[in-house]
Amino acid sequence: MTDTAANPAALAAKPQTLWSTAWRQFRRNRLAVVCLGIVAIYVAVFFYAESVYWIARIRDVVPSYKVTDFAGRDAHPSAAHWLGTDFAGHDNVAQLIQGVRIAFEIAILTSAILIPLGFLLGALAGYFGRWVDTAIIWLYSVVDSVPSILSIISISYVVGRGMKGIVIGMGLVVWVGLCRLIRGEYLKHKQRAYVVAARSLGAGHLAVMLRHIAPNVLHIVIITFTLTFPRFILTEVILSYLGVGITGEPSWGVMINDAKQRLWLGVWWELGGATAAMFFLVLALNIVGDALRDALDPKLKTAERPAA
Amino acid sequence: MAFSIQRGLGLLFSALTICAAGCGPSAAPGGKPGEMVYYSEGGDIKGFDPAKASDVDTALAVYKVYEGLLEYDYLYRPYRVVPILAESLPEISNDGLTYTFRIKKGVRFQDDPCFPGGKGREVTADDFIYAFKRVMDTKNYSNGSWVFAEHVVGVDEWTKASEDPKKPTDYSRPIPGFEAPDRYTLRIRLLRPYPQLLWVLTMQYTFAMPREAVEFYGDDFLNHPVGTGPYRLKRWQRNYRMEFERNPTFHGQLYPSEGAPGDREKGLLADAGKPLPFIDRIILYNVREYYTWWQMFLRGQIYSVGISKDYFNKVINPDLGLTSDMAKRGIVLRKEPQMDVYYIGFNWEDPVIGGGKTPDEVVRHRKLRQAITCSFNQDQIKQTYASRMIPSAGPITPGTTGYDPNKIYRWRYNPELARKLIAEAGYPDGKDTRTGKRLHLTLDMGGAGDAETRQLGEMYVGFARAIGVDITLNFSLQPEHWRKLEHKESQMFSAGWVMDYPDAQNVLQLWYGPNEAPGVNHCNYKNPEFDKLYERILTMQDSPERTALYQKMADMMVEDCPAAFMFHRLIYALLRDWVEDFKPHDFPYPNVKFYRVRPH
Amino acid sequence: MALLEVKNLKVYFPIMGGVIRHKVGEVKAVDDVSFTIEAGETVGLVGESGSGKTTVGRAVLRLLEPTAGEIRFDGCDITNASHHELRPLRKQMQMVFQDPFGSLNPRMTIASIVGEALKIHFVQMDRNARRDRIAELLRRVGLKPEHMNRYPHEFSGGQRQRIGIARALAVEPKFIVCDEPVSALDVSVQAAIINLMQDLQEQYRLTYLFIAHDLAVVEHISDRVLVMTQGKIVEAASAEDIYSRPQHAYTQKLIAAVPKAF
Amino acid sequence: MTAYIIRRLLSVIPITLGVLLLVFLIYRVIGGDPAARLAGKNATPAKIEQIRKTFGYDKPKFFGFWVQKFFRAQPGAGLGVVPVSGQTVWEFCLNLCSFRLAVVSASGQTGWNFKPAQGATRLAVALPDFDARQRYRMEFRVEAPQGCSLRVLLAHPGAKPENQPIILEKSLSNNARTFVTADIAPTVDLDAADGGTAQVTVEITGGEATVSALQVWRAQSNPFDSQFWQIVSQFAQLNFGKSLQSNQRISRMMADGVVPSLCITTPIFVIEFVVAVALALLCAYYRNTWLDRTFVVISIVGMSVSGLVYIMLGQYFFSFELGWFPVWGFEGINYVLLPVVIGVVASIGGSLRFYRTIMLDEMYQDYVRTAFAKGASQRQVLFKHVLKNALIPILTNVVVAIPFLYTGSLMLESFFGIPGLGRMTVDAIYTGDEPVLFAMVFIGSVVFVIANLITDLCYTWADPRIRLQ
Repeated sequence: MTDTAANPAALAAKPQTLWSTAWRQFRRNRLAVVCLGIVAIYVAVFFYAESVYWIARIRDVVPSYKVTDFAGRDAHPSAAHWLGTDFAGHDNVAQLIQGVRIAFEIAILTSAILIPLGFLLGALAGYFGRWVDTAIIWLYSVVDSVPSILSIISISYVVGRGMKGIVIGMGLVVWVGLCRLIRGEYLKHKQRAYVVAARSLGAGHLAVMLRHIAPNVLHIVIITFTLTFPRFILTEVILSYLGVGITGEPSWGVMINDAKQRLWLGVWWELGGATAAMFFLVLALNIVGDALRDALDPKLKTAERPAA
Repeated sequence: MAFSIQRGLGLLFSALTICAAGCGPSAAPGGKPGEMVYYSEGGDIKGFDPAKASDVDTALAVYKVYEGLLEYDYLYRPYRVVPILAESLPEISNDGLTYTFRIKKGVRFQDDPCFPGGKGREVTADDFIYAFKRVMDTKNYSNGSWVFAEHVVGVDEWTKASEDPKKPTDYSRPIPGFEAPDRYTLRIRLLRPYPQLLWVLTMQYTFAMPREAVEFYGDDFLNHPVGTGPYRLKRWQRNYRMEFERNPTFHGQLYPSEGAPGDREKGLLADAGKPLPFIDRIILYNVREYYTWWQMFLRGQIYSVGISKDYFNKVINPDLGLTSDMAKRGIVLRKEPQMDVYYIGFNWEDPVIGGGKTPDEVVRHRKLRQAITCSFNQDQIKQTYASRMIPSAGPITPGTTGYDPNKIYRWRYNPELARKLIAEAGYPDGKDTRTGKRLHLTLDMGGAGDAETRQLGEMYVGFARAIGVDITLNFSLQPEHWRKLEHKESQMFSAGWVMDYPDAQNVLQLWYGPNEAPGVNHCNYKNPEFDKLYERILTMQDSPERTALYQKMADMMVEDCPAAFMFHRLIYALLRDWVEDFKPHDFPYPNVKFYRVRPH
Repeated sequence: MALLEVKNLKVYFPIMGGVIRHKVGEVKAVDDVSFTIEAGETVGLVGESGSGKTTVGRAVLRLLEPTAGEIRFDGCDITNASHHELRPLRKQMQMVFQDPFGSLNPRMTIASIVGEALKIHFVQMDRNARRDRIAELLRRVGLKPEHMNRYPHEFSGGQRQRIGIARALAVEPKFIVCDEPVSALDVSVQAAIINLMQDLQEQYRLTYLFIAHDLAVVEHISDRVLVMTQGKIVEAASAEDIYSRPQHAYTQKLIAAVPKAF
Repeated sequence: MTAYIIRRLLSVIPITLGVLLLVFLIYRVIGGDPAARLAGKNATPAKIEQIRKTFGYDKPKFFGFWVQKFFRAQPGAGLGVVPVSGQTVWEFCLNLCSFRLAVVSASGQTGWNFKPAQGATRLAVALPDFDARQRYRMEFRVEAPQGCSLRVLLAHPGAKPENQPIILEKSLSNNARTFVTADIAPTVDLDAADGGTAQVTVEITGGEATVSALQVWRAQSNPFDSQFWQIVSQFAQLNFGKSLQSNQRISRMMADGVVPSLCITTPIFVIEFVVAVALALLCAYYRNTWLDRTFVVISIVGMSVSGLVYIMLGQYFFSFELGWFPVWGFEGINYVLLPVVIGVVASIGGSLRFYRTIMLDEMYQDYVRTAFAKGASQRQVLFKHVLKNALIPILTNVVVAIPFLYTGSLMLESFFGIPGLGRMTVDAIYTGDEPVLFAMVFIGSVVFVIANLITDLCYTWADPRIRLQ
């Protein structure tokens, strides 16, 4: 009649976390694993591009991707330049690689704004309820009501063009989705007995919110990051087209914008290269994000609407 | 290249827009048989109020409907004015202070509901005075008040009186400088000689306007043009399409019978003496994307287009002629130098590259500016931009007196000299001798979103980096770029100036001290000697002496280097070959009426 | 003196409605309840679900705001005590929860779940001392100390309930509210847990408020039983009395519902 | 139920006000006022001031007792006037928090810096249209060496020159920057007519001094007479002002743009909806087969390409290369076809994936299992149960997409020359036409809020399961 010895199999193995369970679930999706590999390659490229940038910066020299060669400009693809060169003789492949850097920087910096913001506000709203909830719901309804591309543009118009504008603009707009999800989760978890237990132990609100509930909703942050990453990339293209995009550094949006005029000359590789570089990353992230969601929290599926 | 271009009118536009100005008519799809229809690109316009027509697109629209006393001769070169609503050129008093115009009799405004019975009324001298007053009325915040301000007797007092926000402006209050002794006589009295007055009177701000229309339409006046011109507005889908048709009550004008040498050989005088306009209908599309515009041109939906540098090699052969592929399509090439100048301005008040406070600073900063100027490779830009420019040797633009095509810019690209100068300025290899840090400068380019502007900016960065200077580029939309310049916030900025009239005074005012920001002197350049000379030429009539002074002033500026002069544009544009009587013009606003379209 | 005195406790939940979401009515979850618990005693609180017994349990620990009434613990009035004032009291009153699956944070190891209380209430305790204490507690509730780095989902229901008990014990409380601690468990496991709780009560001289929805469970462990329905206590008597001489019709119904075989 | 509907209707008000506040914050408070742009290039400060007055840009932003007053600085001999360039973040915050929420002065500067001259620093400030009955306040910063003394004098046209009342007199104790506030209250002989130009003189003796960030304010009696409330009342009357770029009334521009926008977006909306739901049903029917997986992959692939690339390639191949469609314009049905096709292709991936998820969610609900258990056929279940129940999330998605109908497709319209609202917005972005952007953002948001309202109301009507608390 005793249960102490029960479940020996589970206890015999080494401690397993939810993450390892999720990983096992994830591994079953072969396509997702392949895509994760693609993402890993991009991450490697990102670090490479970042090192190229920083080494040049520390040495105080012009980075190789920015060295102009007017004699060899607008070249067609060749062994030396797989995707040809641009107006100033920069190698397009090198530009694409730097584009990876810019894309990751945008994603990381934007997430650095939106995740704390969305998480904190969502947690506050869900946990405290009442007027805090009402105020935060009001705030995100207001932000959400403004067509997102317009508000991003409006903010970057005010903040200033370039990376800063894009990052702040997107960060201050995109948090709503995360906030809504986190709020829902907090509402749910607030009712759970473990929260009451923690309270009864005398844990303060902040400790309950951050130490107890937060780890339980952290996976949402990861899923959101993976699934909004593509959105950042696609938005950057539109912002570049509208003139509020990156300047001074090669980004994919800028490349597409530049390449469009030369399409007519049969120069398809510039547009094609940038589109492909972007496509594979976005595709891989989409699939990985889906698989992550399936592995970590299948119920989240309907929470996100397609962006109109 | 849509970097900021300043115009006396205060406007900015892209180079591509300019080459559309007055080009490419055709008999076209959709036109009735025998009807000549002109399809072209037209931009966003600010409405049909001549007092507010401060940009090229609006001016192009307004000139189709409204007319002034004078206009530029279509064929004759160098430019001269000919009367249009005036009977003849004015009588000018000996002291150059009184101009008397006789106004053509029998000219009627187009028929419009604002007139009693809907019939257009005859134009009188009062219509001009009314229009002048509208421009000077602060409540209209017209951008054209500079054309009379400080020049005409009593104008400034009138403007001041119109400032009172509580009372509507009193249009019955006379301006002593504008008199109408009778219905057909207009007298303008000046405070001091104003040699540019005749040029200025070709501008839209001075066009005759019926007071009835302004009062009848009120706020909506800008949508109901009522003018005397060759066309009237038929249909206007804002933001998309504008359609003009021949004005049946047009007072009539004849095609000029005298031209510049060579015009007859080109067949430009074949229509001499025939009544204008030739084209029955004008349809303007507001195409925003150059890429789209180009496709439409090739498919025959629009009849003229500028050439992007990206397309240059495909369209233009190495001898700078049209490729055979293009020629076969019935396309002709237009190649015209523009009366403009592009420069990179240095803010004179900047602590690093400005004029400097101590005598030592003055010398060092000047050397630094000169070094940067020397590092800019004009030939490289020319090559990258497919020869679409003439390297500039100073502020004076082609087509104006004082311009010397053979002059060589003192700070023409010279890396050795640049390195030497920058070392003398205290930055050997771009590093500050005092701190050992690399010199960082910022360059405001304007033109956010425009690929060519961005690419040009990146070229500048590359050039400066070759002598060790780091330049950070700032791109901003035009209004923002302006704001920065007006507040003296720029360190270096890219700018251009398109001439308002063919007189170098117009461009030299950009460096006249009292014009400092928020005025047009965005470099905030101050040189008492230069200012003195400028004040002298202001009242001088055209003479070799004045031309010599222009050149002297230009040299003075090149030496002081408040701006790095880069280039004058050379427009390469394509035109369908069924356009006849086409002659490039620097002030092409009313020129559609001279074009003829061959049926095809 | 009684360890816990509850006088005229009322917990009402407002019903919001109308256009501006004002209070249009209230649910009387606990309506005028009074009872006392002596030190070392086990009091059973029985009632069907929705009768307000869990609310009473939580209100007593001030995990819910009482609408009216008075709660005295160990002589002091805690009805309106602030969060700060409650803190030392939390050390003395603890709770064991009904749902062994929900009451343990799935993202925390057993060590941190049990150690949480130690961190809060024994601030001066260092890492190693805390680990020893956790190991000791786990041993005490019948678990192996080497399991302390595992996550709750690796344990069975009964084991989890033991973890929950260990957590409650960690602060060395005087009084534990057991909110249906065994109702989610298999019958065989139930007995083991109840035995454990009785052992612990003896060992640590604990006082229990034992909440359950059927009398069978309460019978074993309780000294006295309170019967609750619709927010009111309808009968309070010793465990035997309730069984042998149920007064209230509702109590009789409850007794009838107890499976005879048990 | 009725109470819920009314409450839901009322909730539109705070959200709308919030949107207005947000947009106002972005465009007015941070972005500054467009008076200088309206005045054009040859603008005199007086002209700018006049425009600011006309448009109410001189009023406080939200609330305040002071209105910023235009002045002309007339430095004494040897004194240079330098406009302060920009404002620091700190100054901005200061201005936002203080009572006087008007920030930008005559030509956009926060004030003026006056560089020192030898001996006495005398700075004359002319206040045009001085109203003797009003109270004024002048504020500036002084940097002066120890032992300097400062005097502020007022000369009014009505007063005799020798009778200059001293408004303020103080000695400056240290070299630090000191803020000086001088209240110019009505004094003895100021009964002269208003409209004259008064002159305030700042005199610093005893050393070289710098006067900076000089600003002048005029008292206003109603503190709510502010820019924000002005906008609220204007927008409430559907008056959105005029475009800076085209001088047209914005309400009229919007009215012009709605129809072309709808011509593009409605077909996209309808086709995309029908096709996506049909394909999603297909996927649900053949769930977990190669067909389903293919569609899923295709939809993710479709989502992963930038919309801009679809447009560029589509326009290039189908209009230019193949000549199947006109390149640009809005003349007839054939002009709309290609944009619609591209619009559908670009957005169908996301919708398909979303609808499929919803359908599959429903497929695994208990009632579906019950239906299967009862022996209902796959098809019956799909159409009778799943589609019916999935309708609610689908409905939400559809209704929420309604504002997209209004704002149009920015990219599509500007590439294909559809004179709709999307193109208008893009143009406004390019030209920095703030009033148009302001109005577009606001209207777009209001439409969204209303769409959301409709969704919620539809919920209560369509789904009896939803409890109305």
